[in-house]
Amino acid sequence: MSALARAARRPGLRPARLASGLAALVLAAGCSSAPKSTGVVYAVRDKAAELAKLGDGFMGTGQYESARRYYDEALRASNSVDDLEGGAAALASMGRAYLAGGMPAEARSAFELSLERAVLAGAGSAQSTALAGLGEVLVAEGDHAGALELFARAVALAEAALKGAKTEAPSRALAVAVHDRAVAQAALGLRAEALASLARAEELNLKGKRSSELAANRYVRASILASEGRLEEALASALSALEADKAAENGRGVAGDLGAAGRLCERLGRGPEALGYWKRSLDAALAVDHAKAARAALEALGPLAASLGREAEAARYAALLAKLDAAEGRPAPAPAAAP
Amino acid sequence: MAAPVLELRSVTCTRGEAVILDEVSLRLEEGEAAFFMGAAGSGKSALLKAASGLDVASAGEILFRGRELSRMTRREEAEFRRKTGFVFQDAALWANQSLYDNLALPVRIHEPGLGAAAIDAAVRRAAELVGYDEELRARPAELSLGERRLIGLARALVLDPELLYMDEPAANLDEESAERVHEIQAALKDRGRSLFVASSSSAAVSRFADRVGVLRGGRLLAYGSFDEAAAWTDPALRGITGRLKARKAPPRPEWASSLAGAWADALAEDKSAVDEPEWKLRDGASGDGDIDSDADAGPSEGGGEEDGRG
Amino acid sequence: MLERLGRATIRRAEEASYAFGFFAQVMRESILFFRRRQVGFKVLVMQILFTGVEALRISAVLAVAIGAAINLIGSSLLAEFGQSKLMYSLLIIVITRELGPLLTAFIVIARSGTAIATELGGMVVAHEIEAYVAVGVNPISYLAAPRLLGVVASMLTLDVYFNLFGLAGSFAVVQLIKPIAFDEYFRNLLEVLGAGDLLMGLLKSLVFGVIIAVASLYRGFAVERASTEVPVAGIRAVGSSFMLCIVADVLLTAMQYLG
Amino acid sequence: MKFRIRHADRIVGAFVLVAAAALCGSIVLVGANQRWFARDYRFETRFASAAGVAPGTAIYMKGFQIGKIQRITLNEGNEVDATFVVYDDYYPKARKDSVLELVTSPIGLGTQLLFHPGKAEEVLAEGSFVPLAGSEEGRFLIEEGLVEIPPKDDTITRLLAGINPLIEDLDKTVVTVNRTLTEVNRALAGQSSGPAGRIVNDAAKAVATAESYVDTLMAQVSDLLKSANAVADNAAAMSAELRDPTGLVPRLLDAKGSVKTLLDDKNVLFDRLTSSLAETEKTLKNVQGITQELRAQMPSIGVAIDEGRTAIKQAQDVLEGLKNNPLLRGGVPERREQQPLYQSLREGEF
Repeated sequence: MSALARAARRPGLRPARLASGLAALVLAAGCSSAPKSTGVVYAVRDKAAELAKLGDGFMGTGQYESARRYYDEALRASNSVDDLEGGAAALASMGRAYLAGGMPAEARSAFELSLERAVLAGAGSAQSTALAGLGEVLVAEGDHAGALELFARAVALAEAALKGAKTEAPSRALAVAVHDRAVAQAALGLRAEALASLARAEELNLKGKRSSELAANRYVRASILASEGRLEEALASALSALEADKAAENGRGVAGDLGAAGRLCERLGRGPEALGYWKRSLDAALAVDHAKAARAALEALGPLAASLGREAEAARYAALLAKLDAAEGRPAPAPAAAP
Repeated sequence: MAAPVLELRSVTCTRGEAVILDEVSLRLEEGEAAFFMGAAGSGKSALLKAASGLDVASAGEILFRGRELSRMTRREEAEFRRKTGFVFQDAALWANQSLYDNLALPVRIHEPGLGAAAIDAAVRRAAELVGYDEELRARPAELSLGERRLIGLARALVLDPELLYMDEPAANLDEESAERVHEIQAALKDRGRSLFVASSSSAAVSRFADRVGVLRGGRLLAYGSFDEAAAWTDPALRGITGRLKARKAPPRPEWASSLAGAWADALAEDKSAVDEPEWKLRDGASGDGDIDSDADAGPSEGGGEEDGRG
Repeated sequence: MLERLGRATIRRAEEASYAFGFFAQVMRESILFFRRRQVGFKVLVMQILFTGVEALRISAVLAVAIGAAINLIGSSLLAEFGQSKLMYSLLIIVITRELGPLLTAFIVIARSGTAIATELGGMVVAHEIEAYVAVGVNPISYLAAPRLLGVVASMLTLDVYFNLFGLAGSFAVVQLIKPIAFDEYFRNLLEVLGAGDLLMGLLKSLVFGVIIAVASLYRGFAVERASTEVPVAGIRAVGSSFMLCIVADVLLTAMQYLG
Repeated sequence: MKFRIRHADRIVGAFVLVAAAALCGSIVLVGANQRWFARDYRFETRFASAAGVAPGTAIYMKGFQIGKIQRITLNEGNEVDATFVVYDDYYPKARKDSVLELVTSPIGLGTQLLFHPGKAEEVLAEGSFVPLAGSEEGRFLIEEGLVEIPPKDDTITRLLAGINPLIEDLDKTVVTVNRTLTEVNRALAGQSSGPAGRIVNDAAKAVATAESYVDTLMAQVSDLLKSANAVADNAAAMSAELRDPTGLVPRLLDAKGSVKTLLDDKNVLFDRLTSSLAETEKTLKNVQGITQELRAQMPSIGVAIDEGRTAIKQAQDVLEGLKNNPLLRGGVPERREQQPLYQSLREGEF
C-alpha cells in the first residue's frame, strides 16, 4: 500500500509541465468540447466502419458519386475521434472512387492525404494501400514506369506489415499491390515478371477467399496471355475469372469476363461461340446497368452476327447500339446502322 | 381509431436542476417501429426510460394503449410489464443469478402457474432466438459484453412482448450478432410487434424504421415517418438523418431501361439468343462481390431490392 | 442566509419524508412478503445464510470469550468474599441484556450492512434494479423485503446463539480451566435470568435488525449512477446503522430501567 | 461454499430451528425457575417504614430464599402494609407463630428480610398475618418462646471485612470486561497479540483475507500507476510536440490542400488530445486518493472492508479508464475495423 503512495508521488508526472501543456492545448483548441467518453468513441468508429462498407457497396455497383459521399462521411467520423488509420482507409477508398469516376487529380490528392495519415498512424498496410492507389493514378495517366516504382514500394510495405500481422489487412493490401505491379509490368512488356506477380496475388487471394479479387487476377492474366498470343490459355484464364466473379456475384466483373471470352473466341476464329459469349456479356451488362460493357458487347455483336450471316440479328444489335448512343447523347451513327 | 400503443404527452424529465427531457410528445401506432436518433447525451436513453416508466417523468403523461402509466393499478402495471420488454444498452443482467435464472425470472413472475418444463422451454427458445447456444448455467460475469447483451435481449423477448424498448441494441456488437439483432427486429416487425428504439445506426433505421425521431438536448427536434425523415432538409436534422438511405432503388438510367426492354423483346423473339440466363443477379443490385465476411455488407445487406442505392 | 437556511430545511424535510416513505414501503412489503409467495423466498434464505449462519462463528467466539472472562472473574475474584452469585447477574446483564444484542448488531452491520448497501448500490449502477422494474418485479418486495426479513431473522437467531454460547458455551470453556458444578452454574443462572431479560434482548435484536436492514437498503438504493458512489453508500450504511442502533439501545435501556 | 449454496435451505432451516428450540427451552426453564407454574402462598405483614423493603425483596430462611415481598401499601395509620409470598416448596416450613426480621446493615450495605418459623407443629394458614420481630406482637412471640431468633450468622461481619476488596474487585471486573471488549475490537482490527485477541483474530480471518486482498490489489495498482506515469510522459511529450513550431501541428497544417480536410472537423483532433491529457491526470489523482485514504484508516472491520471495496471499485474504474483511453492504448479494443476498399485494377486488352 505504501508502494502505491510512493509511486503516486513519483516525479514522473511533472504536473507543472502537464498543466502548461494543457493550457496551451486548451488555447489551441478554442472552445473545447467535453471529453468524449470511450463509449462514444466506440460508437463513432463503428459508424465510420459501417459507412465505409456502405460506400464499398456503391463502388461495386458503379455508383461512384454515392460511394464517395459515404467515404466522406466515414472520414468525418474518423476525424472526430482522431482515428488516423480509419481516416487513411476512408481517404484511400475515396481516392479509388475518384479514380473510378475519372477524376485522377482528385484521386491523387486523396491518396496523398491517405498516405500522410497512414504514415502518422504508423500503419504499414494503410501506407501500402495509399501507395498502390497513387500508382493506379499513374497507370490511368499512362506513366507505367512511375507506377511500377510505387507498386514496388507498396509491395515492400505490405510485406513488412504482413509479418506478425493479426488482421487480414496486410494480406489484402499485399494482394492488391502485387496485382497492380503485374499490371504495370505487363504494360512495360515485362510479361514473365507480370505473370509471376499475378500467380503470387492469386495465391494470396485464394488463401483469403477473395473471389472478386481472384477474378481480377485471372482477367489480367488472360489479357497478358492474349497479348503473347497464347489464346487458348488466355480463354481458359478468362473463363476461370468468370467462375470467380460468378461466385462473388460480381455482375460488372461477369460482363467483362464474358466480353473477354467473346473477344478471344473471335480471335480463335470460333465465331458462333464468340457470339454466345458476347450475348451473355450483354445480358449481364444490362442486368447491372454497366454501360461500358454493354457498348462493347453491342459493338462486337453487330459485325460478328453479320459475319456469321445473321443479318436480322445484326440489325437488332445495331438498333440497340443506336438506342444506347441516343441515350448517352452521342451523335447519330452511320445511316447503315439505322433501323 | 384505436388508441396508439404508446403515446407521450408533453413528457418532461429533470435530474436535479438539469432538464433531460423537454416536453416530448409523440405517438406510436400498433405494429410500428419508432427509431430515435441523436448524438450521445441527446436524451435517447432518457426518452426510453421515461417512455417505459423506468424513470418517473416530472411532468406530462405516458399512455400505453390509452392507459396512463402513473395511474395504473398494480395489476395493470404487471400486465404492462408483461407486454413490454426493455433491452438495456449495457445488458443489465442480474449478476448474482445464472443466465438461466436471468431468462426464467420474467416467466416465473408473470406465469406463476407454469411448470418447470414449460419455463425451461421458454428459456431455451429465447436463448436460441438470439443465437446463444452456450451453457446457461454460467454467470453473466463469465460472458463477453456482446454475449451479455444478447442474453439481455433474450430476457426482453422471453415473454414475447408486444412492445419492445431497445436502447442501442446493436451498437458495439460483432457483425454476426448485430445482424442477428437486426433479424430479430425484422421478425418482430413481421409479427406486428411495436418497437421503440434508440439507435445511432443509420443502416438499422433505414431498414426498419416506420417513424424517425431526432433528439437534441432533451428536445424532440422532429418526429415523422421514415419517408419524411429521409427528406428532411433542415441542416440540424440532416446532420443526423443524412445517412438514411432511400428505401427504393433510384430509377434505372434511361439507357438501361430502354435497352433492357429492347433486349428482352429480342430475347422473346429469338429463343436461341441466350441459352440460359448467365447468372441469377440478385434483385438488380450487387455487392462488390468478395465472398469473405465482408461480402454481405454494403447495400445488399438488406437482401431486398429496397436497399442499396444511394 | 435566511433563504439558504430555509431551503436546507425544506430539503431536509423532503429527505426525511422520503426516507420515512421508504421505511413504510419496505415494512409493508415485508409484512406482505409471505402472502405474495414470490420467488424472493430464495433471496431470504440466502440472506439468512449470509447474515446469520456465516456470522455465527465470529459471534460464537465473541460470546464465548466474554462469557468465559466473566465466568473466571466470578469463580475466582467474587468468590473470595462470598459474592460469587454476582457473577450470574453480570453474565445476564452483559450477555443477554446489554452487550449481546449490541455486539451482534455490530457484527451484522460490519458484515451485512456494508454488503447489502454495496450490493444494491452496484445493482443500481449496473441498471439491474431498472431491469427488475422492466420485467415487472417490484424491487422493494423482491430485493428489500427478503433482505429485511433475513437480517431481522438473523439478528434474532444470532442473539439466541450469542446467549447460548455466552452462557452455556463459556461454561464449557471454563470447565477446562476451573471446573464449576454444572448443576450449580445453571441453577444460579436461571435464578437470575428473568423472562424480561430474554424479551429485552430479543426486542433489541428485532429493533436493531430493522434499523440495520432499512438503513443499508436505503443507502444502497440511494446510489444514483456512478460506481464511485457505491463504497460511499457502504460507509454511510455502516455509519447510520451504528448511530441509530446506539440511539435505539439507549432508548430501550432507558425504557426498561425507567419504566 | 458450493456446498453451502446447494444446501442453503437445509442449513438455514437447521440454523433457525436450533435457535428457536433453544429459545423455547430457555423460556420454559426460566418459567420454571420463575415459578410461573408453581403455587405461592400469600401472607400479610406490616412495617413501620418502607425503607429497605420493596416489591420483589427476597425473604430468606437459614440462607435459602423461601419467598418474596409482592406488594406494599401505606395504610391509613401511616404504617406500611405488605403482602409477601412463600414458595410451595417451603410452605410446610412456615409454621404458626412465625416472625419476620428486617436486618439492616449498619454501614448501609442494604437490608435482608429473614423469616423465622414458629415452633408450633401447625402450619401457618394462608393469608394470615406474620408480625415483624421488632413489633409488639413479634416481641411477645419471642418472649413467650414460641419462636426462636438465632444469633446472627457472620454475613455482616464478613461483609464488613470484605468491603474494601469487594469494591476494588468490582472495579476490576468492569475493567476486565472493558479490556476484553477492547481486545476483541483490536483483534478485529488485527493488532492484538493477546490470547483472547488471537482467538478472535482467527475467527476474523475473513477480515485478514480482505486485507491481504487489498494489499495485493495495491501492488497491482502501483504497477498500473507506473504505466500511467509513462503514459503521462508520452502525453507531455506529445503536447510539447504539438506546440513545437516545426512539429506535428504545422505539418498537419502545411500539407498541400489538406488543411481543410484535417481541420474541417472543428478542432476535434485537438479537443481529443486535450481531454485525453485531462483524463490521464484525473486518473492519477484518483489513484493517489485511494492510497491516502487507505493509509489513514484501518480501525475496524467495517471500514477495512469498505476501503477494500472502494479500492477495488476505483481500481476497476482506473483500469477501465486506462484500458479504454484510445490515446493511451493506441487504439480502442474490440472495435470494428474500418477497411479501405481493396480493389485491384482490371486493366487489359484482348
